[in-house]
Amino acid sequence: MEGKIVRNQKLNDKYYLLEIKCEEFVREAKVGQFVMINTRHQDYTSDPLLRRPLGVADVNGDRFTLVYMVVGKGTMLLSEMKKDAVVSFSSPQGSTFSMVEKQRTALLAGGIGIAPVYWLAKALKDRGCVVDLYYGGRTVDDVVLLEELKENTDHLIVTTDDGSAGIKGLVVAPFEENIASYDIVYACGPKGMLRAVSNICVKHELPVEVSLDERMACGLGACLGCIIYLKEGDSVVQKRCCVEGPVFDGSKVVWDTVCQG
Amino acid sequence: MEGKIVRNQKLNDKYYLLEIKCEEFVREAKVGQFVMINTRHQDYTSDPLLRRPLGVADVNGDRFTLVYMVVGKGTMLLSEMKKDAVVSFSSPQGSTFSMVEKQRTALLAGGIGIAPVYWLAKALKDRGCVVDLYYGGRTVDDVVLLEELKENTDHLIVTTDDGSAGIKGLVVAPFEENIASYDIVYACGPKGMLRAVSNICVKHELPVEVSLDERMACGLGACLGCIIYLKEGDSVVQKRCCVEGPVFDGSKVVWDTVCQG
Amino acid sequence: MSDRLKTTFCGIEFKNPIITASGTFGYGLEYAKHIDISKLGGISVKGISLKEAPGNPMPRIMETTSGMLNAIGLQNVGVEKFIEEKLPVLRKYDTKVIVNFWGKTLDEYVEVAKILDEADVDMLEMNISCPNIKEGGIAFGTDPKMTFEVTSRVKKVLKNKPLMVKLSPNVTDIKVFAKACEDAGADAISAINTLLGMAVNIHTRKPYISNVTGGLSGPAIKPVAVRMVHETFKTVKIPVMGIGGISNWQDIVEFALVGASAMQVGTVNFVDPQIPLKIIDELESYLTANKIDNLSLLTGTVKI
Amino acid sequence: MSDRLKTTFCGIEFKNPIITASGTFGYGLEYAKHIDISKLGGISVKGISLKEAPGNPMPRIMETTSGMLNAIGLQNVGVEKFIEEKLPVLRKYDTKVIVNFWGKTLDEYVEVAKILDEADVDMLEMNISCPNIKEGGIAFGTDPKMTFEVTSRVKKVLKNKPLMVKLSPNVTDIKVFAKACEDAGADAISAINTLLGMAVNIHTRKPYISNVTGGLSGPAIKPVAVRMVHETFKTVKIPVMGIGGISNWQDIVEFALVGASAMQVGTVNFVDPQIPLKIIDELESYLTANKIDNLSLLTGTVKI
Ligand SMILES: Cc1cc2nc3c(=O)[nH]c(=O)nc-3n(C[C@H](O)[C@H](O)[C@H](O)COP(=O)(O)OP(=O)(O)OC[C@H]3O[C@@H](n4cnc5c(N)ncnc54)[C@H](O)[C@@H]3O)c2cc1C
Ligand SMILES: Cc1cc2nc3c(=O)[nH]c(=O)nc-3n(C[C@H](O)[C@H](O)[C@H](O)COP(=O)(O)OP(=O)(O)OC[C@H]3O[C@@H](n4cnc5c(N)ncnc54)[C@H](O)[C@@H]3O)c2cc1C
Ligand SMILES: Cc1cc2nc3c(=O)[nH]c(=O)nc-3n(C[C@H](O)[C@H](O)[C@H](O)COP(=O)(O)O)c2cc1C
Ligand SMILES: Cc1cc2nc3c(=O)[nH]c(=O)nc-3n(C[C@H](O)[C@H](O)[C@H](O)COP(=O)(O)O)c2cc1C
Ligand code: FES
Ligand code: FES
Repeated sequence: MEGKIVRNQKLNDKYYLLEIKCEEFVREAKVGQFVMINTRHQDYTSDPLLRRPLGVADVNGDRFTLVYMVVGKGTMLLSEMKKDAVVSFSSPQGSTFSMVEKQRTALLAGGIGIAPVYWLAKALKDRGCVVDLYYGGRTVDDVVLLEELKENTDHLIVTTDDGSAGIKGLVVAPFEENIASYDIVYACGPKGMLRAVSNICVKHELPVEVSLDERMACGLGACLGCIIYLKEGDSVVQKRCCVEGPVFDGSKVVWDTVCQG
Repeated sequence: MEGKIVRNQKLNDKYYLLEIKCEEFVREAKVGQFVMINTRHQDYTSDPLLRRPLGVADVNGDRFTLVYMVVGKGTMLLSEMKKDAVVSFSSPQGSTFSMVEKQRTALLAGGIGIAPVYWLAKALKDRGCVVDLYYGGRTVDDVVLLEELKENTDHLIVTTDDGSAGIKGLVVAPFEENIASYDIVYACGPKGMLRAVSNICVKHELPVEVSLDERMACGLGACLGCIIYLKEGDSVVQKRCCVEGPVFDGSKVVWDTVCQG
Repeated sequence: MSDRLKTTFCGIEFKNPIITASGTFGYGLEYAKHIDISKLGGISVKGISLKEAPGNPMPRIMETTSGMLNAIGLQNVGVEKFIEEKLPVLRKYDTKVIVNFWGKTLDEYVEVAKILDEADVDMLEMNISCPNIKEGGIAFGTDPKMTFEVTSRVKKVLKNKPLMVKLSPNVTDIKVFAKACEDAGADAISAINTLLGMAVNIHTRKPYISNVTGGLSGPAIKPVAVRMVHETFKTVKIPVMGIGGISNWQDIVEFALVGASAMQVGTVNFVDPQIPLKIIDELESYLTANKIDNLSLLTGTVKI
Repeated sequence: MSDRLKTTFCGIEFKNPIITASGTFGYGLEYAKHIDISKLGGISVKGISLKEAPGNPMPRIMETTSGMLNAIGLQNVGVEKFIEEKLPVLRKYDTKVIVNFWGKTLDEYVEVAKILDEADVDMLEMNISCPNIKEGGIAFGTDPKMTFEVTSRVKKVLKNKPLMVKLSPNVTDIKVFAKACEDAGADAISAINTLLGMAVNIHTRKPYISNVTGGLSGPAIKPVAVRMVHETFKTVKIPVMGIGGISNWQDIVEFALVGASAMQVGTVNFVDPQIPLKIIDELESYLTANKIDNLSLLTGTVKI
């Protein structure tokens, strides 16, 4: 698919918000899915080579939004793209968050994990849910779009490792305090955080859905580069993060096998 | 060195004119020299890898001009560069055309060979020379900047292979007819043309300087990738196109050893 | 579509010589919702073994400059499940099916080959060159005697299907291996598999790939592949399928010139699944514009 | 500049471990007007032979994806002229001089080594891995017996200078060659030279390089180089100089982690002559920021 860039807005030194116009994509996209985006400005160059996976952070009319952190070549190139430039990308890929209605939901986002959670918050609000968002980052620079998030949640609890915004500490702490208030939990962020959240939810017998990051080559299930191991009954089965994921039942993930960093 | 792009003007579907502001470069540049220019928009990508050699087509105040034909990755990338972008490049490299005064000069350019010849024409005019320019191309698209050239020459004779501009035929033909009128000959263009011009000049005992193209990696004399063979007395010696060239005495080049295409 | 791309390879008629490379196109079906796979000349499926194989631990892939490393470790569903579950669906598409296969032992190679020989597939591609598994694979592909032995043993049990052997680039002299295959009765050679490489994360100080080393593929390796395909072509009389870094129609022509009769497109399927189809269209246009009746007329015609 | 980059390699003190690679830096002097070559740890000069050598016919180079092919064919001024004309000028700069050398025969290798042993140079680098000349070079580097023989014969005549042997990546198992060098008494190993590659112009249908094949270098080959440096490091006790696709300080750290004690920067000198100096500065900053007292503390510390 292809689309025109509506805006590529710098949120701060690390984060960007990219809005792309593409009706076809928006029609197919579901909450929790991601896109494989071509970050090269010219198709006749080969470095970087592969497309990059980015979570769909929102859709609006015929536009969809990505929120990304600049970490390497691909995201650096993305950040240099200008309004009106045409980018190419896959159709929406992967599994989706469960769309419950009128439930009390806790959403946890760590750092750039906010991307798919942003849309999730909006979608759950639309379905009459109570939406509490626990949003943690290292510093004040790692918690973005706070105004918009406030509008789309019932409670927004921000934490930072250094206390430069919100509560000082890890994001799971305030969540655990309120855990009795929820019917279901959703999380996206660093794997250590997802593991902790999942363990807490299992202990409290709460359903928990996590969105996992894995390096991806194809993003469509062919290369087997993105395996996540899940418990299924007594055995462990292999799932592809790009097809059966990125959203998994957090209680089933075999955390010891999940790549670090 | 680095400079800001003043303009990157499309002359037609194949040719572009690039003007770059860089006083340091202009101060050093001499007629006939070339620049190794980085065509990548981002230094953190590696495709294309090497810088590209382009002849200096003019200097004006603190600016210098390149004229280039889009043939591959590097020149394609160059053509996408925007005004005000900063490009990096080497200092002016290579040998220079002989700056004669008050002589009757014939300049021959084939296709993109016009680049260094453009500045040469101006420089010779400034030195009181009579400057006749024979300028050939395949079609009308391959002869550019005719207005400007007319101003800087005494006679401008245009030829095209298909007759779509000027005289139909090869550029050496009208030159040979007038050969008696000249004291010295300069040429830049396809190797077949340079060989023909050199042979004619040798026959008529006219001095001839040719500017040769060779694939270049370093452009500064280190890699030995750009060898041109010259007759020196009874023996054949190796010269580097990037240091001892690109301008050579056409009567000395061992044409059979010069790469084709 | 004219006949300019029609290709006969080992007696099999491909509508065009563009085949998707093993391991980069799953079982074909993964791509069926993204492109019309019936337009492909053929599909070489992910390497199949006797029993289902779990592959290597994660992480398995990493991008490198103009290429990528992978150490999938030949994860696959096993030959039985492949034939029962994947093949019938894949067979609904109008494209040739090449089954890439491997074994941990000589006997396993023979066993899988025997089963596939009776299955509804067009051709076998024997992988003796996977750098990512400890047993089998690479060992058979880096010792000419073992290459000869596994090829002749497998060839002996095949009654119906042509056998193509896929060579490793991680050898001093690929010609020796090509000759060993031909001498052992192979019907064709495919080359190359991936180059053995490694990359380290300087922050964690750990290799990016859990297997430590992985196979390097993509545009970065094309010059090595072109050289090896040419060496192979000059050494043997059986046809050669060229693989390695192909990303556009110009690359297909380049591989044809140095001696490939058909080509596999690998890593760039990940870059954009449309690429093989784009290559087919543009190749057809090139041949038409240059009045070349069939791509095979270019095979091996490089001027040296 | 602190001592964080000071490197002792074969008993020689380099102010930093960044050395420009043979064939990519001429005789050093070509770059002297573009950068301050005194800032370099050392310079490995273009491969020197007994007699002046004319090199291969043109064309000799071609860019490929994130790399380049070259078949210069070891053109050089010969050892005598090198010592008389180039060395005295180069010696005016405060940097170590490594002389890369080669021969067509065993005797020529010994002869050149003998002469260089008496010259004002710091170290010898024996090239047994040039893929671009028919006689000598590669033959010595792809047969372990010949590697052993040429190394021990040369080592025997050297009285003053350490001997580093430069290995070819075009072999099935570089460990065998590393071991042969060590057993023969080599003081160090440098790896890798270029990968043998080929590229064809589809319009003229001729190879881009007159020699047909050429050596592939540049960022494209880095994963292969990293793997081979690591294999070499694990095999021998003598120090390893890492080469292949290095283009920034991160690459230097990566090579250190897998076992290189010093590194050569090659093709990217063409991309921008400033790169080696930039690497030195940024490497120093990295070590300072991470409180690593000396780069050598990282050597071979990859976590596997
Ligand atoms: C399903 C999914 C959704 C994601 N959503 C987002 C998002 O919404 N916003 C965002 O900023 N990031 C997201 N990421 C992470 C993002 O894909 C990487 O940050 C990005 O690929 C880095 O590319 P680069 O070229 O800038 O970095 P480089 O480090 O140069 O990339 C080199 C290689 O490593 C891979 N890689 C590097 N970091 C990661 C990572 N964290 N996860 C997976 N692969 C990685 C790249 O894809 C590439 O193949 C997502 C990842 C996945 C798998
Ligand atoms: C001294 C000198 C002066 C030149 N001046 C001009 C000029 O003023 N205007 C202009 O348009 N062109 C000029 N050229 C040719 C120009 O360098 C090439 O057209 C350009 O390098 C092509 O790069 P590319 O990436 O677009 O093409 P690609 O084909 O993608 O390039 C691939 C490789 O081949 C080399 N290459 C391709 N064509 C040529 C060629 N004709 N000569 C040398 N190397 C080539 C490239 O440098 C590169 O390394 C000059 C060449 C030389 C040596
Ligand atoms: C992720 C991945 C998985 C692969 N799996 C296999 C395999 O199962 N069997 C095989 O013979 N080759 C396998 N290969 C090698 C490719 O088929 C091909 O030979 C190689 O990638 C070079 O081609 P390319 O540069 O076009 O990718 C794999 C390659 C990749 C990138
Ligand atoms: C143009 C060129 C010439 C070379 N000449 C030599 C040489 O004379 N002797 C040698 O040992 N290596 C030679 N090499 C190989 C380099 O020293 C180096 O081993 C190789 O290029 C890999 O490093 P890189 O990827 O950083 O370039 C040459 C490489 C290039 C590109
Ligand atoms: S990224 Fe290829 S299977 Fe998931
Ligand atoms: S381009 Fe390197 S010597 Fe001329």
